[in-house]
Amino acid sequence: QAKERADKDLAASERRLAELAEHLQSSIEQERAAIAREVHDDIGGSLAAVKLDLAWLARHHKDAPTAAHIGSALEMLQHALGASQRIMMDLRPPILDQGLSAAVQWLAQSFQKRTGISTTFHATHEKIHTNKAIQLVAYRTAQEALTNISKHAECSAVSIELTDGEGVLTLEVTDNGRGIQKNQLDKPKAFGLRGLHERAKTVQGWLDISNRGGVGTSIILSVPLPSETADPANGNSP
Amino acid sequence: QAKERADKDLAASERRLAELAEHLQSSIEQERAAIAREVHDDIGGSLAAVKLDLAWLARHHKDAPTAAHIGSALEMLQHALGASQRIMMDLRPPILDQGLSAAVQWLAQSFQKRTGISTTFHATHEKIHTNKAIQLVAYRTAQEALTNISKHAECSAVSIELTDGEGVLTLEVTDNGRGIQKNQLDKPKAFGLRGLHERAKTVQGWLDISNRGGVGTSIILSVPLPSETADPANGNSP
Amino acid sequence: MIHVVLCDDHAMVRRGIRDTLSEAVDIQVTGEASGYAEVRELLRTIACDVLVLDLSMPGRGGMEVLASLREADSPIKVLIVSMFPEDQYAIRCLRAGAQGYLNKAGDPEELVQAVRTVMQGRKYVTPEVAQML
Ligand SMILES: Nc1ncnc2c1ncn2[C@@H]1O[C@H](COP(=O)(O)OP(=O)(O)OP(=O)(O)O)[C@@H](O)[C@H]1O
Ligand SMILES: Nc1ncnc2c1ncn2[C@@H]1O[C@H](COP(=O)(O)OP(=O)(O)OP(=O)(O)O)[C@@H](O)[C@H]1O
Ligand SMILES: [K+]
Ligand SMILES: [Mg+2]
Ligand SMILES: [Mg+2]
Ligand SMILES: [Mg+2]
Repeated sequence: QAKERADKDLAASERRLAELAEHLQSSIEQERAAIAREVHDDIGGSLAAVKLDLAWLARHHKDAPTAAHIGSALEMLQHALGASQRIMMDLRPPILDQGLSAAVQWLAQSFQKRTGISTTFHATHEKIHTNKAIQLVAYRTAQEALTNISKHAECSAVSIELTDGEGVLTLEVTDNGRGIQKNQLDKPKAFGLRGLHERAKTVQGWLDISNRGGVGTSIILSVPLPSETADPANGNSP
Repeated sequence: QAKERADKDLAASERRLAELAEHLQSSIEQERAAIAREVHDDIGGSLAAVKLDLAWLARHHKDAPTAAHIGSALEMLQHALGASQRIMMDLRPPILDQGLSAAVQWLAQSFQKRTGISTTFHATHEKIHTNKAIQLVAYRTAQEALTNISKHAECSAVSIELTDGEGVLTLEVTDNGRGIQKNQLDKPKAFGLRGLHERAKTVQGWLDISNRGGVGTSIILSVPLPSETADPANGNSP
Repeated sequence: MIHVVLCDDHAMVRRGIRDTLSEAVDIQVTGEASGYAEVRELLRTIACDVLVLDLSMPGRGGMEVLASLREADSPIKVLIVSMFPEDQYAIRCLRAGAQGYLNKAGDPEELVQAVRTVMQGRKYVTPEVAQML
């Protein structure tokens, strides 16, 4: 009986921890989105305006000392503008507003450009109807899968597929590298794939990791799609 | 035997989740610190330099249209600087650079000002030797405890104690309100105290919640302090 | 004379762009709007050859303004001026019927040239984007 109680306690503790992990994942994303918005609206917009004023000053004052001060102000301003854009990008790439296909396609393109690994992207539809929460989970899954590929896979080709057949969104990221061994998934300091499992649960989805017969790896996210009219509050977006 | 295996699996799953929750807590703080640093160094620093150049321009050009353009540039620059400071403040309260006592005292004062609830603060030493990680955990604990008090306690007085006797840092936040019932700690949508438990673990500490015989609540964080010379890399700070 | 309307939710950015364009002898800024509804209203009554359009605005954004113009077969040329990175947005905007794309972090002097270029019916993008096309 003591044993039964211990089991029950353990199960309850597991459930609470899973809830906490989910909560932390989604509160990070909320915080990121809020900061990205502030950086865009309050910093980026203001700096763009400062730049227009400095350009005006540069057109109207050409004497050497004035030009030098305007020049150095413009240089520092450019540095700040670059940093604002980089911070926004890292927090939440604006392409997400254009929908999941657009965002994942952009990820694929920039991954190929950065790593030189041939990366193809294919989606069943240009617009896949999801909601914001599912979109972000899928985007972060693709992002972590690509990061893992560049860190671990030693591969020459990657393909990303996005489909929405039979009411289920599927994102599949496949490489032709050295494959994942089962014991690697249990490394104590590896949190990427563990985090993705928990993230998938936040939208009632699940993650499969398949070692394709020793050649390459597939990371597959599946999420049941909300029926198109079910969730207007969540802002169904293309 | 199947039973035993199931137990083992459950225990392993619980351990993995606990590690993930801890990892998420500390990676949130790392990400916050990194963003704050970027905003500070790359945006704040550059804008300060731009401001100096604009001030030079203002001193040397007084004709009306030029003055107007410099004026509006300065105004927008100030707006961007204000936004950067706000963002940094939300990410990592700069008061923490003054040490834990100063930071918690500041929390207590602003809490009293905001809520009108009489709030006392007492520390055994003005400077308590901790490290940055412990500092942040203690600060976030005090912050969440005060937030809970304003949301739930319905109390008239709060006291905060910070002690470092016998190699253990103790932070105790006590109110004289309606007290916590045990079942309230299991609410499905409440993550504040659960998060604090996991946070405490990230620095080998623990959290106690005591219902003081029906009157009021105490939230007690205990963290073993690193011996003063043990951890120079972590930057022991006052 | 090229008639230009500005649409951006940030008033100081509008002011700066107006300032810049007004110095060109062949350009006249005929109006300003801060968002979707306002610009739709304004374009009903005011002369406009080129619309300088921001993407990120509260409520319906620049992409939606662009779509509504193209849906109505409007002859107005659209020059997007946005904080969003070009490699994410420039090509999408051109496909959706814009004639040009400038980054707000770019050189303000390009504004005048971009307005003239799109007025002539040509595309205006940075060399990097032109290469992607
Ligand atoms: N595409 C892949 N090809 C080969 N091995 C992989 C691939 N993806 C992951 N792995 C293996 O699986 C392990 C776990 O991945 P996971 O993303 O959880 O952790 P990590 O990338 O090592 O660290 P983190 O994501 O926490 O920074 C990796 O350490 C690696 O050994
Ligand atoms: N000082 C307090 N006095 C009385 N009740 C409290 C106090 N602190 C917490 N509680 C009770 O404990 C519950 C759990 O607190 P917890 O901080 O975990 O969640 P929350 O504040 O409800 O939500 P969250 O922190 O996730 O925004 C609260 O909902 C409240 O009922
Ligand atoms: K003019
Ligand atoms: Mg990883
Ligand atoms: Mg709380
Ligand atoms: Mg805008």
